[in-house]
Amino acid sequence: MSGVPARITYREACRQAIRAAILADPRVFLMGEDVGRYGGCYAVTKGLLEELGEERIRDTPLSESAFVGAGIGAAMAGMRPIVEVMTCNFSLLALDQIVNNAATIPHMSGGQFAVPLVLRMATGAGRQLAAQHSHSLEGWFAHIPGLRILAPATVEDARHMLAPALADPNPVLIFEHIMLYNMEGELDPAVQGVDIAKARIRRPGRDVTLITYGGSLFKTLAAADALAVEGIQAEVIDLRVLRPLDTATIIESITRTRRVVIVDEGWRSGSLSAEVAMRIVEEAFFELDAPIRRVCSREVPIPYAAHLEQAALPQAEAIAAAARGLVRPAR
Amino acid sequence: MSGVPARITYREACRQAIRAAILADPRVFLMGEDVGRYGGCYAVTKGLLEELGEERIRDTPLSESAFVGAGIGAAMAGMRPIVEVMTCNFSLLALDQIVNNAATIPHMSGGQFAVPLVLRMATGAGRQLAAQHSHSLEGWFAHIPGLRILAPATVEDARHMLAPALADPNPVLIFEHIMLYNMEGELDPAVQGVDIAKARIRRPGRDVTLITYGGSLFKTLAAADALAVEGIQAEVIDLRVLRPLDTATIIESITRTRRVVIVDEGWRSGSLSAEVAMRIVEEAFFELDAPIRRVCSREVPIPYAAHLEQAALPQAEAIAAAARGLVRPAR
Amino acid sequence: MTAKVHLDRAHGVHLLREMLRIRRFEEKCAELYQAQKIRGFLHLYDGQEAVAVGVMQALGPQDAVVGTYREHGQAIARGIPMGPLMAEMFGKVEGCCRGRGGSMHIFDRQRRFIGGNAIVGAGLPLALGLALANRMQGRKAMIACFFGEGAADEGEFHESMNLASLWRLPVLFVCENNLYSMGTPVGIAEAETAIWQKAAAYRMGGEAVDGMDPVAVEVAARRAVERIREDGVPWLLECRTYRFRAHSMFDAQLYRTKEEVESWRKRDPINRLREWLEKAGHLHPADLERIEADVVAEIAEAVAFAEAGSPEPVEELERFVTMDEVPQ
Amino acid sequence: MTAKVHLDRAHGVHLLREMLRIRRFEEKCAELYQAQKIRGFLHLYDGQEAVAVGVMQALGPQDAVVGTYREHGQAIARGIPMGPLMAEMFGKVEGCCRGRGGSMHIFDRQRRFIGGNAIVGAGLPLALGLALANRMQGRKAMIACFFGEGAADEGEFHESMNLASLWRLPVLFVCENNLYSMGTPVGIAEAETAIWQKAAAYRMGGEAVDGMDPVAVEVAARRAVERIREDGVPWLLECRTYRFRAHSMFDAQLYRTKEEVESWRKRDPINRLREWLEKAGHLHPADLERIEADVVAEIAEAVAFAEAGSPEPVEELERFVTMDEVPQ
Ligand SMILES: Cc1ncc(C[n+]2csc(CCOP(=O)(O)OP(=O)(O)O)c2C)c(N)n1
Ligand SMILES: Cc1ncc(C[n+]2csc(CCOP(=O)(O)OP(=O)(O)O)c2C)c(N)n1
Ligand SMILES: [Mg+2]
Ligand SMILES: [Mg+2]
Repeated sequence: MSGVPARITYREACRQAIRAAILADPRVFLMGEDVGRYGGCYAVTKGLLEELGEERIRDTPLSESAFVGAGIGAAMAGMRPIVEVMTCNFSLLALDQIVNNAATIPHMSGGQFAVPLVLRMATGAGRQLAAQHSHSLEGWFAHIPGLRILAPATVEDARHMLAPALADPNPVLIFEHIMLYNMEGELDPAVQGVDIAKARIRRPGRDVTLITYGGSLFKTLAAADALAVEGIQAEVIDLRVLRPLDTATIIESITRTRRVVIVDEGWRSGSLSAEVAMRIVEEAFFELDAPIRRVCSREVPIPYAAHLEQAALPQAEAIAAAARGLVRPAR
Repeated sequence: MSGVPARITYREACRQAIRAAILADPRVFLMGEDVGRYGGCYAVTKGLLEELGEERIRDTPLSESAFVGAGIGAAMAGMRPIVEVMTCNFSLLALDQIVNNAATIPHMSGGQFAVPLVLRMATGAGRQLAAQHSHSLEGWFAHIPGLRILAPATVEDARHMLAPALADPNPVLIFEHIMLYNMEGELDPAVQGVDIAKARIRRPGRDVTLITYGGSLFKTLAAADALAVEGIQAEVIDLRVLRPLDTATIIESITRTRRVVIVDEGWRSGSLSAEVAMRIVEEAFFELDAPIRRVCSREVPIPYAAHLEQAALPQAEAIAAAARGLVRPAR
Repeated sequence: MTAKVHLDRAHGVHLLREMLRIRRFEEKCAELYQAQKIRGFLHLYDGQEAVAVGVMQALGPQDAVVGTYREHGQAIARGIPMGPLMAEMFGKVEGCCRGRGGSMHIFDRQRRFIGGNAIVGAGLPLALGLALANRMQGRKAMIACFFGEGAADEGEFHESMNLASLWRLPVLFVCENNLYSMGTPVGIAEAETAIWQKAAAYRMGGEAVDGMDPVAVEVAARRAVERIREDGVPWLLECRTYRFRAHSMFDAQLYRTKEEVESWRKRDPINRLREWLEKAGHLHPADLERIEADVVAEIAEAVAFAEAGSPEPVEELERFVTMDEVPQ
Repeated sequence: MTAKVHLDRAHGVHLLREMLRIRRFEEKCAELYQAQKIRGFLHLYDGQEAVAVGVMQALGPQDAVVGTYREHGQAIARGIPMGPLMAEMFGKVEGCCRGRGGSMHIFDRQRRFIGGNAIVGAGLPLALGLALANRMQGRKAMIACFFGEGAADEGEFHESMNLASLWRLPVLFVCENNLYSMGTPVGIAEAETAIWQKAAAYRMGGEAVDGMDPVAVEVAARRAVERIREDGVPWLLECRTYRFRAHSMFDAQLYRTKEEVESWRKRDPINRLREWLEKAGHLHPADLERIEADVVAEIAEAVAFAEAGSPEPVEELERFVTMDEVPQ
């Protein structure tokens, strides 16, 4: 590995992570729909079947419940499966296995069994795939005890979150936003790993905290850039881990900025943004100088038409406007 | 119908509601697992098959996805199905149909089709049924646009919410808490219907607002009784409708009491309580004199052992303690 | 061609024209996708035209159709006009779903086309309910429910087949077995690759038919529909077919050889029917030219309609999330 | 009794004793439920003992078992000691799952008993994964996966059967067809009521066997296990049986007649085997008395163990929600 930072896509980072994990540990294998011959719905696993063979790269039938359940069973019996559910939209068909088996068996069995399973899935909207293919369910899954939920937003996280996820004795769900796969970023060879416990401040600031994760990170950073031009220094937090939430990093930031906007591609009502807000209210209510604001998806099935789809999603402008409204209230 | 208030169980109220709905409208029928010959998992539908026949009371195979989907199709084609998913624990197997079909088709088809479907299910813990049979998912479902979510807590609501739910052109999910079926209450014959839009103040008070719904209502009322003895007048709001939330009733109460505790049997993180809190922060932040508190389920798969199960659930004492802490803070 | 049916000139030409309408329409779609007029996922029906066209001959206006996400062919054969179809893919409010559904979510209430569904297998339970409603309301209509062979892997297939048979629901299940679900060959996904044979597990009748032959499909569909109308029991019709193009516009087709595709192209349902009609003296070069010209004109008109359409106002984004009333 | 097996005295008595252990254990459970020592849902295996006992004879310690929520019989036959089993139902920390799972969630890592599962059908996918792990790790073991005939309605049954056959996973699928799922007769829930015949839809082998006869079950299970071990392919064994008691403790049994139950009681697997052993001169009244006394003593000890147990400290409520390490 050369010492020069490489510029690679998020897709390539995901691919490298899977390949490295399988080469490093004979217990690791990948299974899912079209991960092999097709090369992955978003081309993440292209070439892996040819290199690693059918035992380790397994094309499954369209049987989400069965192969997710099989992943759980294999994990209980000593393997370290990476199960790909093509997109989170189809994870609804496997929800019983995830919620009623993966998330309960360790506790319910009195600690006799662990479920060291990694479930990867694509999430989010932005490609005009319409209502049934544009869900953002990561925040919804974050409600379930027993699961760890990751949302890698950078190339570095895409490359390095998988290893600690596989090392975790618990089921870990990794949500990859579909708009990130083509994104390029630097991969610093000096960084050999990342944690899957902490949020990260992606941009420091003192006037307002913008909290987000996943596909919305770059919109939020763009909003922070726009605000900076106006003299407002926004701090941007990338949650990275949606369950368990790293409340400490959030609270620390809020006690400095005293203002917060939460950005979340989930539908507004009952989105993760509400939970983040409630944590702040519970732990730092008296530190706040203004109400908490959030910028979420509109409460609609995401439409196909581009202009409607974009109108339904959080945008940099709305994020900047919300922050501006807190820092320089009109009244 | 006599003019004297009848004392009946919640179970009987549910039964009367179904029976009346089927007798009133030839488009209405009930289908689900063991609703017929068995008489219903919680004996709600006992005797209905004999009275109403196999066309209107349909025992289904254990095929949650198929019969929920069939309900959606039948609703689109002019029927008014009541589909019983025995308990919300099994609704995970039908989630794809609920989220990807029922909730999207009206919007996605540009308004060509409505889905006037009612889905009933039992919810909640308290009977030592352990992790896979004790979920409280109503708050989770309340995240989905396109659905209306009801949580009847009283005999009156159990009796009268079904008719407006069937009249609603949209999919309505009714969650009946398992600990309520045996509860008795008065049914006032003068009341011929209820709305499915508004929250209700079940007990007025001026010092603190306690917000809850479903199975937790009576624990919350008990907490209010205990607080009254100490001279604290708690107002108790029964949300009744979890989606769309009746924020107005909440905000109106909060502007009077300036303090609020939210009680929710869902797991704390990402529960409906967070959304209710965030609505208050968004709309009435400057009316609050204290942080918002919530009393939720502990974040564990609900255990079988009675003492552990009870420790995992919201209890009147904890509710009262939270309210007390707000009204008479220790510091 | 199947001998059983009396294939007169008018009907033969009708079948050919219908298939050509689909083929040319989709060729235009592919072009418009390259031009970025159409976006999102676009799944072409190229090669499978005989299935939709054959099956639709057996249905009446009272019947309903449940489609897949590869449903342009199903929609056109069902009679949905090309204008609103194309406008839908352009994301215009004149589209049959106001531009909200796009290629994968075609609905047409008037023609009882109950979606376009982008979740594999999710249309099957809907078909049950539509059929049940017909029966309970005393309507003699039936439902044709299309799905790919990949959908037969899903639990919903099993649950739906069982319930349909058990409750004797008038559904014609049409499995379009094109040998692949995305890049996965049927033999990699199913232990029993003869889909129609799965019907036995539900005491349902079924058969397989050459899905590259519109007449064979029509004959089988008519036979099935007759049986369904008489006995009120469902039927599983497996149509063995092939898609000539990629799964969607994002598919490098690494999973099959060019030779395989070429060998199937020799069975192109349009060419086969055309040749047969020509040999039988039913089709002269001038006829074909005229048909092609008609189709080109129809498509041009549809594209013009779509181009001239307007975006739905953003203010209407939340309209129909919940309905104010049930459309009649 | 089946003629094929050489049923010597020792083995016959062993089978009888195992069935009696289950029967008496559950009679005590019912009693303790009335006394409110056991709570929640309690599903008794009464009548079905021959199935679990017969199947377990064919398994070795390296194999694993996936159970249902009606799994006391499966657990006892697999060798889980009664003490921790009873303590589990008492909700005591000495229970095999620390009292957290109760009757429906028996797990025993040491004996490879992988649950007790209260979601109908949800154990089948787990069995696939357990079998896959064995294969990938080069272990020659197999999985016996129990489920009721009601589970065959679920989509997961279909998906699991297909995947097991497709991937040649060493799983013995044991369907306990007791004719009812709760109060729904199999004919009301399934178009094809001969469950084993569904195997053909997956090119899997299968057969039906008299589930009221432990020897017949054992013979069939041994044959299946041999085949699975040799060919590494799954097998579906349908055991035709009956539960004598209610579905759970909350069931008025409105859906069947007393006469039906009585007629099945005549085929009680325990009585039948006992009579056969007696006739064959293998069992004398004194033998039976001794066995019964042993069983009573074993159960009394288990109850005492459970009574003496302690509740798990509430402070441990959140322990194992997430694990700190993977148990080895
Ligand atoms: C439940 C579900 N899983 C996965 C997908 C992704 N997907 C879209 S099309 C497709 C292949 C379906 O194959 P088949 O049913 O044979 O239909 P075909 O595309 O061949 O017409 C897959 C896997 C999906 N849309 N829904
Ligand atoms: C997915 C699911 N649906 C419904 C139930 C409720 N339920 C519990 S047991 C049962 C009957 C199952 O019947 P069968 O599989 O034949 O097993 P048996 O009880 O006869 O042993 C039902 C419907 C459940 N536990 N899980
Ligand atoms: Mg296909
Ligand atoms: Mg049964």
